[in-house]
Amino acid sequence: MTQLTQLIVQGISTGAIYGLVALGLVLSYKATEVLNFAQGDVVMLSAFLGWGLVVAASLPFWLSFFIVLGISAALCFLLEAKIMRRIVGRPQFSGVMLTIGIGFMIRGGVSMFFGPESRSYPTPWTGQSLQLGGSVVAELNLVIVGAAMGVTALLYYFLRHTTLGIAIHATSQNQLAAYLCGVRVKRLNSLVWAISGAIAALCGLLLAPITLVDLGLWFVMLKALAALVLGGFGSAPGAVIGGLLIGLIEQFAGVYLPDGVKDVAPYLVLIAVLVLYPRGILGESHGRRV
Amino acid sequence: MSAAFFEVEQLSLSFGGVKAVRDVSFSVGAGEILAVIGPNGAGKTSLLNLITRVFDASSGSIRFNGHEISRLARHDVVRQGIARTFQNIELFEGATVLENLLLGRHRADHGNFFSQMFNLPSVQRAEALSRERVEDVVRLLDLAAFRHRPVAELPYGVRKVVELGRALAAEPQLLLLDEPASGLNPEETRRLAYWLEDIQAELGVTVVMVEHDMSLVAAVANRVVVMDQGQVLTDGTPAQVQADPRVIAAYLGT
Amino acid sequence: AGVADKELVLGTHLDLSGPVAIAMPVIRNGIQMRIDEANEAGGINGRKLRLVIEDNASQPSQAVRAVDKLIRKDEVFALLCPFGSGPNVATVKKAVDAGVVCFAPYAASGLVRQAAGQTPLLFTTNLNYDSTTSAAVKWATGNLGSKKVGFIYQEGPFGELVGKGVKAALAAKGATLAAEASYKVGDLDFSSHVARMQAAGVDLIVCATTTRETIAVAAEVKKLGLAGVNVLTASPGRAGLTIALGKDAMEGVYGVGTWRIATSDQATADEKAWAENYRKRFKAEPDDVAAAFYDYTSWFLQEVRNAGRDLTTDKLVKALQASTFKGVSSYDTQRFVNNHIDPEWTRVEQVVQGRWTARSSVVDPAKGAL
Amino acid sequence: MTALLSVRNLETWYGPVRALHGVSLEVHPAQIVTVLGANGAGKTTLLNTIAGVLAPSNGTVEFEGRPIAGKDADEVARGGVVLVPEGRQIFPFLTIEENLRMGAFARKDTEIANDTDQMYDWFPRLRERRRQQAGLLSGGEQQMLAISRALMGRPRLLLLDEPSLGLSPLFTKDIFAMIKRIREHTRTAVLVVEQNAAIALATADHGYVIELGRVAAAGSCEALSRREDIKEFYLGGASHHLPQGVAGGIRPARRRPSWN
Amino acid sequence: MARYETGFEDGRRLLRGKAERLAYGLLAVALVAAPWVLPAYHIGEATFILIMCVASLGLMMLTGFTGQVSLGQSAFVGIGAYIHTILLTQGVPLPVSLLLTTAGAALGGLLVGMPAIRVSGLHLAMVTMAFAIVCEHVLGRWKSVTAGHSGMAVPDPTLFGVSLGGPRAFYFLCLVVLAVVLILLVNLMRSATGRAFIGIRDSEAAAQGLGIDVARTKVLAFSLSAACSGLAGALLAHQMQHITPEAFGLALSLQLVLMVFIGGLGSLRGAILGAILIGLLPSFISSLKEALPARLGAQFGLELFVYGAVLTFFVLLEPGGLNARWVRIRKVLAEFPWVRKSSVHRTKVYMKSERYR
Ligand SMILES: Nc1ncnc2c1ncn2[C@@H]1O[C@H](COP(=O)(O)OP(=O)(O)OP(=O)(O)O)[C@@H](O)[C@H]1O
Ligand SMILES: Nc1ncnc2c1ncn2[C@@H]1O[C@H](COP(=O)(O)OP(=O)(O)OP(=O)(O)O)[C@@H](O)[C@H]1O
Ligand SMILES: CC(C)C[C@H](N)C(=O)O
Ligand SMILES: [Mg+2]
Ligand SMILES: [Mg+2]
Repeated sequence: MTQLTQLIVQGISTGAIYGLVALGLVLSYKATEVLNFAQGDVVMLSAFLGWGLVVAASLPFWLSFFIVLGISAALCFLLEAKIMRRIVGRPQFSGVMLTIGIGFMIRGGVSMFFGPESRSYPTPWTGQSLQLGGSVVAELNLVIVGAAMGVTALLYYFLRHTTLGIAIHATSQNQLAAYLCGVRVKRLNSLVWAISGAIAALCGLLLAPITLVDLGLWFVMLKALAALVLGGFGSAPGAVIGGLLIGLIEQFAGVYLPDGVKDVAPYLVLIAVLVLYPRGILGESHGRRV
Repeated sequence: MSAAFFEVEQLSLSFGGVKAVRDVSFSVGAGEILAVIGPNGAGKTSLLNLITRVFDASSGSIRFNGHEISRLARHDVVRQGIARTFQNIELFEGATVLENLLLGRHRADHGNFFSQMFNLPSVQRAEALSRERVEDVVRLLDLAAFRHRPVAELPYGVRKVVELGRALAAEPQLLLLDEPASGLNPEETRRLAYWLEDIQAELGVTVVMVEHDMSLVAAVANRVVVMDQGQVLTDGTPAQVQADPRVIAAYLGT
Repeated sequence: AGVADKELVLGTHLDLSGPVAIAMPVIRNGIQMRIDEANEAGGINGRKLRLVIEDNASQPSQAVRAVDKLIRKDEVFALLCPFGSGPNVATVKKAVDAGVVCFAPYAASGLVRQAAGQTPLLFTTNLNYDSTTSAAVKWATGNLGSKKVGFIYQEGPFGELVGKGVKAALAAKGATLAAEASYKVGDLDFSSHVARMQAAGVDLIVCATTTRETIAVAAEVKKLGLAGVNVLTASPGRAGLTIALGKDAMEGVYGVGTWRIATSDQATADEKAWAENYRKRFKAEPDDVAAAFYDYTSWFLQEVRNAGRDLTTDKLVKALQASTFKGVSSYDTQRFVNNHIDPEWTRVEQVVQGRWTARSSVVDPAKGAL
Repeated sequence: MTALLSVRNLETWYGPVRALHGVSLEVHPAQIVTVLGANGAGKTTLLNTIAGVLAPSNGTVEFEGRPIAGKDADEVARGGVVLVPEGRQIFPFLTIEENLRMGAFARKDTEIANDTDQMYDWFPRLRERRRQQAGLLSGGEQQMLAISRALMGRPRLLLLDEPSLGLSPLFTKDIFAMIKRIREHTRTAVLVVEQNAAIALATADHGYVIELGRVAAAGSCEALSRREDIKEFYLGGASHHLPQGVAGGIRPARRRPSWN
Repeated sequence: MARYETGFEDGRRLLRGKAERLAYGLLAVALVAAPWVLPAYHIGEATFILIMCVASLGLMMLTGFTGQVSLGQSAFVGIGAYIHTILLTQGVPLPVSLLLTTAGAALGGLLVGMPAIRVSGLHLAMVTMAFAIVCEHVLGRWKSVTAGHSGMAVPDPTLFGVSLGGPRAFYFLCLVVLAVVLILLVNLMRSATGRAFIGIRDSEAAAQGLGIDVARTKVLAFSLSAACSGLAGALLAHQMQHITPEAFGLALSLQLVLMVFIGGLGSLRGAILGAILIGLLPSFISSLKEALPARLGAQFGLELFVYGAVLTFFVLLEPGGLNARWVRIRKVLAEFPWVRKSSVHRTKVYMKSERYR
């Protein structure tokens, strides 16, 4: 029984991270229909920046926290404004190609600037854990779950119920028409990327204490992608549900299924779900009129 | 008129709560031009979509040349000899006009996969034949100037014509046109009228066309079916329906 | 090839951009330091040394191309300490077939040897992961009283080989593995692996892991407060770096030591000088892995010198086969027997107050204690 | 009276192709102006350039005395010039309601709800379907949505690119009646491109004829409607619209096969 | 360079005009002469590129012409490499094994394609990526057949008792395979099936309306591209001499997709240009490293950084891919003295949603 709750708790908290990274992807996808493959690298970069501020520059954690959020947001803002904007109107996959290239540059750049070694830094949550209904939970995990829920709720409200949120949907569906409605499309897109960058930074800062500050942090991207697709591209709650699902699948497959299945279980589920529901779990279904 | 060439009977279609087509029946004789008119949202496009199997009818039957076609696979409808155009223009944007027209002839025999790979003489002959047929269409529709232009950069009116050409290239017995004259000016509409007459007279093709331009309908249609709210309101010759007070109230206006 | 009048060209391929790039700086520093020293001393037999470093990204396919380039374009004389089991297994045959000496690949020695076929050109210095881990597990069952053993391993040759050792040790005692859990390079989360161990009720977790993963497993065990569960990491995880990063989480973890940690308190004068030198050169704390690769390079160069001015591959191979060596990181003098380092000195160590501390005597799994 | 919109010498290129060769025209406050022209004449290009969808490479566009040429479409729209583009650019996955809400995006006043109601009154079809995804509407319904979305922005100058495209004859008449009514109520000026020249000339005050990217004729609508060439090409012949049967009209000569 | 057609067949001709025949003739001579001119290392690199061309041509069929993005092509390359190696070790002769491998990979493509065509766009990219991950995992775990992560040694290619393992002989083997594949694909693309591919890419609705069996054609494209990839895998196995599952991971898939995109979607020439560019990048970077000051050249991550920078550069600079640039250059050359400065007039572009397809 405690084993079971332990697994669920653990699954939810890893899944929340996947979901959180996926939320960043949802945002940039929503506005610009670019699947930002560099998101994982921004996560990684933020973790390194966090290390730089907390350890190398000895700033207090919370100050560094907000600075990193700001830097990452600014970076993504510029990325959209200076680079992504140039490929507007090209096939959707160009965005993927471009962000892959940019991701490589970020990874290479971090490795050139900071060096490829792993490192770690203390956070208010390092090493704290508490008993919760008979199972042990790291405080950090609670923070992660809390952050994921909070960000999802905010985004959900923002995208569904504010005019600006609807404008984001509108912009991605028909950019020309959005311009004609007077939406400041360029500014809006950059803004959305900035938010998505801030979310990535949040992920990086929350992941670092669990996994070390490491170049390999970008790998979280693969799981986030799976979460994103599973939840149905471009749905904020879907991304989080997808993330949680993958987190839980990994935990349970890791313990109850034969060794090795765990690594592919999320992908097998992904394939199965998409073949059955080609638009993912919460994907909007839309016919096309001819 | 028994054993009609093309016949639709008690056809219905609904999307959730919206009944787009309700118990529609009509028939077309071989070589006729039938116009379908009606207010916006009356279900005309949906009707064409039913015939070309984009949607499954919730009930009713569609008979063509004596065959029931309402259960065929979507791509098999063409083999029966039915080709269509689309209201919102569905061209292959990445291809040239010529390629679009050749694609219209997809159902003609071009050899199997392997003989195509090895470009066997039979394939070469078939391709040359297709090109010849396509050139006939180019000549008919006066598209020679655009032959090698990518369709993406053509003006609206020309694109409409290319789409018509693509449907003709399939050498259909029944041609379904969805608002062929929309976006054309009167001069161009008149050209279209001539083409339709040629298509009917020289190629012997039967035409069912959805159209809002009454001048075109009046000029070429043998018969008119008027739809409203998914149902057939009335049918008759162009002159008859144009004089029908219900049609005037719902569709033509005064 | 590679031997010019004034220059000797050597090559290596490391993971400069792939998942194990973290571990590369110290390796490269170690090799480079020795080569620079030699060059500063005027070269060897009148030849300066030039080391060409290629990236293999831990990808066998990329390693193949890197080695192709080293052999055909740079025409290197030897491959010095190339990294990774996968890359080496994929490329070693190509190298030795081309008549290039492959010295001290950092990879599962047995597998590389198997891939190379019968050849005198391959010299392996990396202790076999299976025999060394096997010895350590035997020690643990005896001295720690471990009964149920679980195994967390990296998918790939390295993990498989460690697993072979663990199973062999258990089989000798008539036992089997209680649970095993694999991970892929790059995995971040080890909670399910440890949960699997917990579910199986193990009291010893053997890890075929490198730096980050070792720390993650140790931290997870700490977090769950699993009493009486010991963690034992195979040699790649037993490194100074692991403690430096893992800090408190690593306290109490056991490791399989395959070379001496030259920076310990009991360092000799030589070792202290080396450490000082390292600090000066790289402005970083010296590391045991760096020391090990410094040593291997040293050994290689020692025999290049012994082979004389008219250097040929044959001469070098003869010299190496007859050589003995003791460096800053070796427990004692070693030589090559059948081109593999001998004896395979190993000992079990434990992290105590942030330091790897000896727990067993130094043994050669094949022969017994030092 | 100064012009509300004045376009001078406008030149627009698509890559290497020049589509407008220096077009000049004017729209005065509360005036309805129509632009006629054959396929590919450059009418759409003209409207798109005015609205900022395309960038001109030469020439000026002034709206209420301020230059707007080369500005981005959103800025032009917020300045009070709203375009209903060719090919009904609606937001396919938003509901009809949300589409209308987007039309009023730049507005801050409290009249939005009223205006929405007004649109629903004019286009009852949209009210019926208001929670449905706009992409599923029929072609004509989408056209209604596009027009009403533009009206939601309360433009001072409305640019219409073939508003009657796909609309039933009844609705076409309604739309043009509506244009007149809106002009009466809000003094909104309208620049409308239309293939149905008869109704356009009957509604508008002033007209331009564009051929191959140049202004070929201009004048008051009455004057234009009287010109023989315009009757012939844009009004579909002198008296009857189309020949009845093959016998009527002059057939254009068939081209001989041509190779190039 | 106006071309005149004098018959219905002219539209399909591959080489038009003397100049073109001459150019391609020279190219062929150059390719045949290359191994005697180039140093051994470059022969190896050239061979690698030839192999990559075969694989990227396969992906071009699927992604460039049919519009189905696949991030799982590495799986088919891997499957091909393993089938071929296993067959060779069982003593199957080289040509037979190559054919069987191609057929096997095609079958694999068929089996994957049938469920995969239910999704499209980025969803398809993710499904195929998931498939590639699973496939790599299976290759690593199915030890009895694949020898797991230790990998398998690949026997030298021999044809009628003659070894083709030497750099020169193997170069020619790859050249011949590429030439055959290229000709077959060119033929296919200028006939009905090729047009159907393009039709499906541009409008499924219209394609269906013209009687193209969309599902069948998509699966066909899948299968065809898997066959090419499998064949490339067989050759790659020889090039690597020792195959392990990691060699056929996500990185390879990404490389292939990059080749196709950077080369220019929807053109066979693009696939080849892309393969050349991406194939040459690693050697370019390593020579760049030698040219840089030692401090910078020795930085960790430089390779990645430069790789990413080059990709970014090409994606940004060449919207139509290398092929488009090629076409433009050729046009300028053809019109030489009358060079016209075109496209100085920038047009605004707007994003078109691909969700509404
Ligand atoms: N996929 C769908 N889902 C929901 N409603 C639909 C769908 N397709 C069509 N409809 C509705 O069915 C009705 C009939 O549409 P249809 O396109 O057939 O009209 P139409 O007669 O062609 O009109 P128009 O003249 O404007 O083109 C419309 O009210 C439309 O909103
Ligand atoms: N995207 C484009 N690329 C290249 N040329 C274009 C493009 N769009 C339009 N053109 C060309 O510009 C010219 C003017 O086109 P435009 O669409 O403005 O005509 P139009 O008068 O609106 O015609 P229609 O009545 O058919 O809508 C045409 O010759 C057309 O071929
Ligand atoms: C040396 C260790 C870090 C493991 C390494 N990846 C190998 O394959 O051998
Ligand atoms: Mg319709
Ligand atoms: Mg137009």
